Amino acid sequence: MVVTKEEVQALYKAHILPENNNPYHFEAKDNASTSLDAYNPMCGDKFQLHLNVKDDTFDTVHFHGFGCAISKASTSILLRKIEGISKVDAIALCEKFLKNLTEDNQVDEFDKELNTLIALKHFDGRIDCIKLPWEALLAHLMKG
Amino acid sequence: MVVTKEEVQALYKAHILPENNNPYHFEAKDNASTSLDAYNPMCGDKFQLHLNVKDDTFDTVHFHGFGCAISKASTSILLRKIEGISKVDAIALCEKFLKNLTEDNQVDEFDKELNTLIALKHFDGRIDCIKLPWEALLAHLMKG
Amino acid sequence: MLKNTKTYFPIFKKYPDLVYLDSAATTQRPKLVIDAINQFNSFENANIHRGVYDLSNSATKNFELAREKVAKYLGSTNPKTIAFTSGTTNSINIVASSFLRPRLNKDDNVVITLLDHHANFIPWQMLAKEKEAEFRVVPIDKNGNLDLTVLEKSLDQKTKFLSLNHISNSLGTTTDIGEIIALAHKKNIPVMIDAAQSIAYYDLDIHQLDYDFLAFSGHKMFGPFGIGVLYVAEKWMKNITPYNYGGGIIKDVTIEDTTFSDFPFNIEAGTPNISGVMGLSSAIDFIHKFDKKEMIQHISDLVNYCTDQLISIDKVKIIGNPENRSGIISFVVDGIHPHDVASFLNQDNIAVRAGMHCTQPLLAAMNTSATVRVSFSIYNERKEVDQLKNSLVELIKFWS
Amino acid sequence: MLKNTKTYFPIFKKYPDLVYLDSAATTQRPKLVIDAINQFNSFENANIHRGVYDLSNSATKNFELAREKVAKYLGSTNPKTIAFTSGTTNSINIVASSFLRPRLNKDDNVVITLLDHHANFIPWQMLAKEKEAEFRVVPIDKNGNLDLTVLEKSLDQKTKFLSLNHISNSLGTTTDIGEIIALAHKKNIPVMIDAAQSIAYYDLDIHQLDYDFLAFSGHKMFGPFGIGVLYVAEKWMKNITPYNYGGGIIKDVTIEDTTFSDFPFNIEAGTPNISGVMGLSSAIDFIHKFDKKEMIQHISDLVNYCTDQLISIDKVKIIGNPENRSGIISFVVDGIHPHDVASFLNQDNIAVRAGMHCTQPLLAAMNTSATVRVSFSIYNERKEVDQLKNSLVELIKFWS
Ligand SMILES: Cc1ncc(COP(=O)(O)O)c(C=O)c1O
Ligand SMILES: Cc1ncc(COP(=O)(O)O)c(C=O)c1O
Repeated sequence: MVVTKEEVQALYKAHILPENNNPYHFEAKDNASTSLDAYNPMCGDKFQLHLNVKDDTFDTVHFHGFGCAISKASTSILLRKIEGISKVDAIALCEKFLKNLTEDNQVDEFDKELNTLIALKHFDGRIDCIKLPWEALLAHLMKG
Repeated sequence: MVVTKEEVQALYKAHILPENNNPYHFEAKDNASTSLDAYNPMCGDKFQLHLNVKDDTFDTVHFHGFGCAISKASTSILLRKIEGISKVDAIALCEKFLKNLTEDNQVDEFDKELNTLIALKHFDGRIDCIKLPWEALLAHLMKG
Repeated sequence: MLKNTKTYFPIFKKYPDLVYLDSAATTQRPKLVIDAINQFNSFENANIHRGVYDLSNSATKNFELAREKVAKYLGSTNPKTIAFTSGTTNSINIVASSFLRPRLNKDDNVVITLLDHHANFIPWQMLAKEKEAEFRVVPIDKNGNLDLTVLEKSLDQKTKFLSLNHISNSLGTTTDIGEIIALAHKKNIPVMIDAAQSIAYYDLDIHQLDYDFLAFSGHKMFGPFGIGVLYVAEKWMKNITPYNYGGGIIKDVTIEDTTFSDFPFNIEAGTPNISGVMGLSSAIDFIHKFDKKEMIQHISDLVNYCTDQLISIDKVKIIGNPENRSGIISFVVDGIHPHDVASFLNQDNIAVRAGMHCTQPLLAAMNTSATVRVSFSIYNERKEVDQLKNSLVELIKFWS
Repeated sequence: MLKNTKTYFPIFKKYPDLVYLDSAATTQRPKLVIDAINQFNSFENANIHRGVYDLSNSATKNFELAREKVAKYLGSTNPKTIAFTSGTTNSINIVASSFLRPRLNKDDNVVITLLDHHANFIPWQMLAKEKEAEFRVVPIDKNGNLDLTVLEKSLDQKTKFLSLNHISNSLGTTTDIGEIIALAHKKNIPVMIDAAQSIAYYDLDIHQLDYDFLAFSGHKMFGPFGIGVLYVAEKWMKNITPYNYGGGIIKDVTIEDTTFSDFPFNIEAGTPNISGVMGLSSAIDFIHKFDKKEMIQHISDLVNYCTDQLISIDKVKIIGNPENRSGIISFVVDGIHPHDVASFLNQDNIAVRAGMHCTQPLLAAMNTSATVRVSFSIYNERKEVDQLKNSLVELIKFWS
């Protein structure tokens, strides 16, 4: 599926740029209970996720670092989604999101923001940018 | 230049097979003043040249070993040619022979036996078999 | 018997009289594979990974799809078990250097068999020398068979690795790798299979065979030169360190230090052979046109027929008589050097190989220093065996 | 300016609107090269060396003729100075492992420059670590130039090797390798040149430059993927030991020991990329259609024009301002990540690369973690630079 220039521009304008320009909790919080890197060595994008966990639930979460608009927007949206939910629910969310992102057809419904990210998978060559924080968080949570 | 089956068979019949069946001084003489290997690791052909040198001149020379009809005939002919000549003349002969063998056109004239070997260079893929003892001897003599 | 398989291969259109009996050296390329490479070079060419434009994206996608396809070809659902290399030789060297070197100590031993090709012989021999470990070469019987009880006895507590080929490229012996792997695993010994000669025709399902490492080359399975595969079982992936250092395999590079990606990416330093991967991928598509049992049946019929014909010629002696023979026969002609035999067969348009076939120790054990080798693939036919026989008979008459 | 060069390349027939500005990653392939590969795969395919039938003979002959052609391309009359490898990365690793490893001792040092690609960085860094030797990275000035007096000071009595690229694939800096090699040779230091970015356009005559080792890849000189070259000066040929072990590189193999052929044959273990060599050979024929001075002139004109256009755009900042720039420019756009820039340019059919270009330490020194890179070859035209500019201007407007 090819995405036209106009469609991409519309997606960027409506969702990615606002999120990129006003990312959620974009701040280095080095004293968080957990910190992890979301890093893509192929392109150099690297975000630190600072997660405060209480009773197996994500309390406040922040992130910081450097990356393209899509990876930054994706990280920002991810953080907004996991704040206040349990680790178990976060794992489920990451898995479900990544599944819909990777497979040809979207099978589950998400809210508008996540749908936008999934729609962008057809913007060729950028799927790794979308995936970046989701895969990093999932890998971290699966470790225990 | 393609050589026909008939031409090749004629060359073999007239020169190579007789030389192969009755090689010159085909005998291991381990007490010769110099011994060297003519070895092609690609195909496994390996002859030992046993050379008795007196006053910088090849006195009696023998060879022994295992190889195809062409390399055996070539070695046999080489030995016959160098017996009785000086090292310097042997170097000159090897160089001249190899030059005519390698270049597209034969420029010098040789006797019938050497001309046969040179004609066989057009028998594709066997030029290394012809070269084998000549190159080994030349390399040996050039070392001093 | 398979029918009309020559029509897939342009070379037989150009040379309808060519009797190509050297598929163990390299198979011919079907049009499907040639066209895939052509298509890529003409209209899809781009470097992969770090490009975000269409050509580079689709090259990257197809490259990774090829990895998935190769994994599936081995029955693996994890494409990350597959690294692209430049060939079987390269794949085996990587395992020797990267996996076994750090695990092999003085007085340990590494085991191969006398049937093995130099590619699966010298890397282990050199490593054993370097480490002052023992290099054990399991002998064969006079027919060219591996005796499993002898092999089993060669494996002991100090054995750190077993590597062997599935099919001998020299004698045609097919070894029972399933059983051998099970034997070795009982003693906790990892096993590498050199599948260069079997990958095109045999089912090498990882779930049935359970090998730890597997190596093969594109050019022996209807694919192009310059591309090969190294399979590494999931449990060993973490133990594979880089072989070449360079771009594309790194996590972080600073002046002080470098950290690397995980297998398989850490093995693919520099620009990979992308067009080669495309060719390999369509070689697998080509193979999928056929039923593997039928391919083996076809080749087996030719080999049996050929064996019968060769035996019927006075002065011809087949080297080795393995119980389970694949599409390969080595023989000698009394009084005529293999090189001369091959040259004369060439005059009749018959392409065979003569020499040591990169198995010098094996031929030494069989008391010969060179053989004529014929090898069959799916495009060969019985009448080509008849031509071989007629040429040999004529040659022997001429020579005597 | 060269004219109508696009017509040699099928990809521009299929995509007349493609603005391909990523030739530093890989050049496009001309029809001449594609056809040569096609011809070989279709009608000339055979393995080399140990076959004595026509197809194998002519493959072997053409393979060795290609070696001669590559040698001549470097001004060498000795084809045995040329080994075929899988690419620049592989060639450099061979020299590090095979030549320098046995010569490098504790407290020695090996010198490279900050301009170097990971392929010419990590192999030396890792070797230095292994040997507890010093890994010296010659710094650059803020414009991305090497200062020869700084470089000279980095070379001392403990320096066992200097390796550097001719052209930086990241900043486009062209270094004066002739002078640098002379400097090093005065101190008896062997020098390796990474010519990946210059081999297609520059005259690298061995008699003028006197390098000890040279590496390059086919795919950056209009040839195919999966093939590269390692040149080794005659005086060092004896010092090169095998890298991969396998068939085709041996003198004798017994169970006890193996002896090897000399360079270059000892480096070409296993079946080489024969079709790749044929492609490389015709890539050299293709280059010979042009005058190198005209190629450089053509590319230089484009680069100068492009630099002017980029400077004229507010918010665009070119990274590095080397005195001698080849056909490569790296830049950033204020507030827009290089990846986003590249993606949007792609929407306008402009193919550029974004990222670290396998030069992470260099970009770190230039205070950036990623750039957009445009690179030119003989098929590019001024109007493509205009398209690049227009797209960038539009993108910046859209983004703000
Ligand atoms: C300067 C330089 N050196 C080395 C390389 C590595 O070449 P390859 O990937 O073909 O091995 C490249 C290209 O990526 C390069 O630009
Ligand atoms: C059994 C076997 N192993 C290894 C090899 C080496 O394969 P390659 O030359 O493609 O690396 C071959 C083929 O020559 C072979 O037949």
